[in-house]
Amino acid sequence: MFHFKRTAEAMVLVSALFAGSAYAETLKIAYIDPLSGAFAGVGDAGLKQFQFVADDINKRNLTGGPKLEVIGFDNKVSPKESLNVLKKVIDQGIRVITQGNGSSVAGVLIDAVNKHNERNPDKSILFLNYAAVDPDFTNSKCSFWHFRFDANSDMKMEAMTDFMAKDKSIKSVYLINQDYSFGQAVTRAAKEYLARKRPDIKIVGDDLHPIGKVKDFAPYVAKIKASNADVVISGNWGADASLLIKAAKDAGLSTPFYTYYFGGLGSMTAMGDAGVGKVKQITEFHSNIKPNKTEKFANAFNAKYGGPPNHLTFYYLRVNNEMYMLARAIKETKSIDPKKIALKLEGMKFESDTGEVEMRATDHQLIQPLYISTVAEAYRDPKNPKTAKFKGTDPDVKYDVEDSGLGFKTDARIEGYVTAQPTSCQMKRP
Amino acid sequence: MSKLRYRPINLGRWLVWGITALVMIVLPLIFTSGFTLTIMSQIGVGIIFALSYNMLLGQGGMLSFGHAVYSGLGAYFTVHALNLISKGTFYFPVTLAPIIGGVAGAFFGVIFGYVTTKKSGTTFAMISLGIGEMVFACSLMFSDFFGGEAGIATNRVMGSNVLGITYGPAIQVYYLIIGWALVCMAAMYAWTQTPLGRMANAVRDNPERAEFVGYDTHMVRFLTLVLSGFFAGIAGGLSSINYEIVTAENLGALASGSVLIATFVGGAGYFFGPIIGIIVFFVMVTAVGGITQAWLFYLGLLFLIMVLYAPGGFASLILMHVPVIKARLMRRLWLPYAAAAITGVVLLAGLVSVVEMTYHYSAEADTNPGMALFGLAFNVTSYTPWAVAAGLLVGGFIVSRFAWKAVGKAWGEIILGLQERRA
Amino acid sequence: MEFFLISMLNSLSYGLLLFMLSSGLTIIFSMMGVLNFAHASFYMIGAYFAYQISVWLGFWPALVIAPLLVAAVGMAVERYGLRTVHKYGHVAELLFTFGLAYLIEEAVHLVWGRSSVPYVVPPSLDGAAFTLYSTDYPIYRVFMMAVSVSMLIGIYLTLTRSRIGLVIQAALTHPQSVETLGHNVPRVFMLVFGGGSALAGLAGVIGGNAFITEPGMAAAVGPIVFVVVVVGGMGSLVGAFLASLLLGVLQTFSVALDYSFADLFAKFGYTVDPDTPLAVLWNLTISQTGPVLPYLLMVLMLIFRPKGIMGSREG
Amino acid sequence: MSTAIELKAVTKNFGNTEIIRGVDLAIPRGERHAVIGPNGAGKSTLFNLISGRYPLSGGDILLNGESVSGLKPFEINRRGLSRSFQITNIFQRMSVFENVRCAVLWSLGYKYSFWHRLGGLKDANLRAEEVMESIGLKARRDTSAGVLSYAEQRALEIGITIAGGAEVILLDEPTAGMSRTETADAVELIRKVSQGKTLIMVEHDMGVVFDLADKISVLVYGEVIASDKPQNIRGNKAVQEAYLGTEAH
Repeated sequence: MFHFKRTAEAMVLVSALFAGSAYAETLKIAYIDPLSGAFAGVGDAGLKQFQFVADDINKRNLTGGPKLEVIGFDNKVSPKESLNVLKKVIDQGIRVITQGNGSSVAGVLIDAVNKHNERNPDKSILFLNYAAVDPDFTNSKCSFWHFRFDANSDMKMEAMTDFMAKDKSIKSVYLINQDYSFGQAVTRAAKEYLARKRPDIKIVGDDLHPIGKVKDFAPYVAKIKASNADVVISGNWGADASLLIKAAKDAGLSTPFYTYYFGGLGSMTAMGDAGVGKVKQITEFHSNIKPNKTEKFANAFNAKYGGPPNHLTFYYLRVNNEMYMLARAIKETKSIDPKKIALKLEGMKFESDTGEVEMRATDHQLIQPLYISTVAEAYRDPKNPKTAKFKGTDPDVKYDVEDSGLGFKTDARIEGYVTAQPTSCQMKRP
Repeated sequence: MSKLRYRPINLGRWLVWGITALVMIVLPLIFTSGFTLTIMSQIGVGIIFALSYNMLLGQGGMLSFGHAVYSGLGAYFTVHALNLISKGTFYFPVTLAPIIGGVAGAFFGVIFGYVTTKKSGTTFAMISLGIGEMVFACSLMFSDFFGGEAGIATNRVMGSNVLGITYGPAIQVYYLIIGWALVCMAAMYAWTQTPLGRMANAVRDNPERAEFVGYDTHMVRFLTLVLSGFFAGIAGGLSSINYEIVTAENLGALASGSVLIATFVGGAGYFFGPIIGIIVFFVMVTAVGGITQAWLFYLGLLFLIMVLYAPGGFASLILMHVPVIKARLMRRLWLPYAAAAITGVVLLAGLVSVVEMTYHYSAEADTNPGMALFGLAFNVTSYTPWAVAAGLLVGGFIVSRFAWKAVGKAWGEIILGLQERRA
Repeated sequence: MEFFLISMLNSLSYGLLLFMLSSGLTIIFSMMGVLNFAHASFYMIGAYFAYQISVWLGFWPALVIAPLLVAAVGMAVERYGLRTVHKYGHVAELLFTFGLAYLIEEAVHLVWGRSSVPYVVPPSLDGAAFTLYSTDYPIYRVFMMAVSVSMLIGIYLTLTRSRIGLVIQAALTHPQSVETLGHNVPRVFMLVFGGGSALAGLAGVIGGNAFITEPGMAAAVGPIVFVVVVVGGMGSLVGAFLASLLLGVLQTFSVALDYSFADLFAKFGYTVDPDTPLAVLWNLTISQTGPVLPYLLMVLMLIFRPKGIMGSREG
Repeated sequence: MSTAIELKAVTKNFGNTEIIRGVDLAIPRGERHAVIGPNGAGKSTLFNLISGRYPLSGGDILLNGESVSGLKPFEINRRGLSRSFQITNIFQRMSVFENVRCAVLWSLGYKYSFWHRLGGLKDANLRAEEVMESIGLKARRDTSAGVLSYAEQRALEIGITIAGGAEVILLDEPTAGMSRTETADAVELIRKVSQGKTLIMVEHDMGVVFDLADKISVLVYGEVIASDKPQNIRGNKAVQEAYLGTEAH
């Protein structure tokens, strides 16, 4: 007893000396995403944000002791390479991984983590998913070891169609998506949800085009034009998104686009002003939401990474949610054991910057409010010389993204419970 | 007479094969970590894949940019078969499951090969690229069979347990892979010693003459491609057992490009060349790729240098020394080689510094100007490190040229000497 | 009618851009026998150079300077790379350019980063040229077509009327005799390669801002350009022209055709439901397969007319 | 004596240029037949037509009474016709032995086999050794064909041509570029290997022609102006005018 007390005192002393490091413990988090090759830009932006949040957590000692350290591992967006990386991560004794780019990679990792944890129960791995949106991961493929902090594609469609249902002027919808699992899921969900909410809306077009193969979207735009659709729904991302919207602009097509990722990392620059007033996106955050409790944090991040050469803008609120919730789980369990953390995360309610979010215990899907917003010119504030190159007149669009001069203006906030989907998950808990 | 003459070579051949097998068996006992075992398993699969590729490139003179089509489709068929087996639809031992991939690979070799092998050379290369693109695009469209973006997963551990072999532990899979690798290596080597194998060489060297000795060059190329597809399919089948998942990347241009690079760098003109190539390739990807994000740049550079200056690959670089060693002339080479090595290190250091600093500069010059290289920490925004790096690069290049000239001169003398001895 | 006319114009402009891309490749191939795998990479660096120059000097200088810079790069590649591997044959040359494509992509990453750059259409060419019924037709597309057509005429005149064109043609068939006449054949080859690269660079300058300038753009167009060359007939400039237009029409109009085998079966009274064997295949519409059609066309061409539309030689 | 090969009104155009203008020729089995004519007369083209290298523009070619026009070279080869080339056309990177063995494989029925081991094919290896013996290259058995001397390469060219045991043999200028002694050796070699076979040869060296040929055809500007026994050709007026007169040796 006495001995214990002495140790505790000594520890307090040490912690006074090295402010914030009560334990010599560090929880390493392996960030498994592309850091080389074509998608390295996106992967690198994510890593910087994770590390920025980790610094914040360490500075404020939100874990009540252990330091968080995020280490980047390059998976070259290849599912195979991700498995190699996972082996390396396990060899290094890292027990928490996080990943987001590509549902193919996420699917492989969930599978591999399940198999590993089954075969090595004392060395189990925890997988925090911040962006892979395949609904299967919280339904048929759900796993105790997997937590998703992004809304899945069905939830986003639920929110989107909810917003559209209220707009009586919409009579017809055109769907254009990439021909692979995500694009097909968007098409299916759009048809299903619209039929449920607004059976009078007609689907006047349903295009699936091969992913990354279309150079010229003009023919598709001509077809959209010919269909006289009131809105277009698209799950396209990357070049397929930018090229589509550019072609729409060229043809003078004024139909609004309801999208998932047209405003994603690196897309605004490529899209240019073609999307202004036309492109809507659904996200958990953008820089011009009101009230914006993340403003200070985002500004700090942008001050560090904005401008050349990175041109980064704070993008992932869900990364903050993920890391803060992890930190709280560590603090409350006083442990960095993945299993204990997982049990704590289940059902955790957390006050995020956009309101309360909940990690639903039945399927490990975070339920969070979402925003529908439209691309707009950023506001030119006569008092602020930094905004001199902006062209907008709406003071609500205070910030642009990635130095493009373009930002987002909120159309609606959709509460978390609206987006929640029933789950078929039958979770096996250890 | 002739039989006698061949005997010592045969003995050597047995020795080489025996040592190869022994090394493969013993390696995991020395390197026990999970990660190295994974890499070694992949090298095993890669050896089969690269050797099958070399049936086209090296033996048949067909440069393919779409060989992953056959291994990838083989992998998909194997993974579906494994899922059916575990459901109990039919019985087939997991140990032999790669055969299913092989048959699938050969089947698609028949389908695509008939059209593509009408020509050789650049036409074949372009068409193979087109077929590869087409199959890859289709793989994303037909998600029932290809599993879309998520791919098709399986579980290699099944009910039956023969002699304690479940294929649960990675080490068992490793031994499965090297078992298959040895069998396939032997089979592909044997193929080079058959009429078809020999005629593939003939068609590669002089297709016109081959036509005038009774061979349909289209048929020779076609059959070569089908057999090559068979072995590629086996490699695909093994990789599906190894990873327990198959995704569209198995069919993609990157996979096809990688096997081309590995085979060529190793040496397409020699049977064992691709084996060296695959090992070099994995070292580049895992070791270099683990240190720097510029690994693709270095890989591309290595490939270009080999194309320009050593088109026979590492295998030819090694083999050209055999007669020199036999003639006991190596001592003439040591000095120039040492010079080339030292100057080469300088050149390499300069090159690596410039590349790494540029990468660092373009990525994070303003947020994190400090970086470390070769144990030295410095600031990329200051001039000194750039001057030093450029100096190393230019200086290294100049002195290397002298060293290479010395090497060239020494080789010239040796070749002359060897010719004199022969005469 | 509106749809048809607009689509016709779209296919024409796309086809002409494809031709601009493939003409350089075809010229290089027909004259030197080299299949330049890195051709699309020259297209990419053309776009990046144009972006950089347009930042410094504006679009119009970029239109002239960028292709010239690409030509210089091309000539350097020929002089210090291709000429060295030439002795190992065409396959070695192809391999060299394959490696080069890798390296160029990484170099672009190195200099301009990994995501797209904001290379945009200049304001003077932004906007609608005319309005057909209710659809705008952008000025920039008209500009693209004008550049392609003038380039086509330029190539034709250079090859048939100018002295250098005649020397080039002679150098191809009879390199020795041309050499004895005092012409420097290696230099002619270097110029041809540089010129071909410049054409790709020019396509990059005007294609980069019409579409998108990013490190993946070379890999995206590369295979299509090869399809054009195969379908047109290896090394035939006229063939490449026809094939480009054909592909333009094919890709544009296939998008409009929402027919599938299932519809065809329905005409005969069969209905395809999800349980029908191969239902996925039967339900695939032509518009879905659009971008795969070029490869299909290539395969069909090889089966029924292996030498291509205008090909004179077989492989 | 039945006809081995028969040309009926064979024509060949390259674009607008007529190279072969209606050649009729019938060569009986077992004959040694030489085709002579000035440069550019179309001799090599004629060979390329017979062996299937070029398609015919018109007419027909019969091999052992069956039409072979439109067939591919390998199909014609399989029907018992084999040819050599004016410019040496061998497998440069293979050894002499491998060169010859490649040429015997098809005729021995091994076709596209990938289940026979070459080393175990006694008949093929034996036949290859025989051919090497007969062309006098046994000592160079394992030498790479690319490093042989010119005369040796020409001999190997003939070896590859006859190795498959074809009944009809076409030799395109077998002695071109050889020294006098080499030519004499080559003539003996040709005489030996063409024993009992039908031989057609294009040759410039009149010594060789008159030494070997049973019958000579003279080709001038794509037409056969004479086809007769050597002694008659020597005295033929038209030939002398068109050929020997202008290009006397």
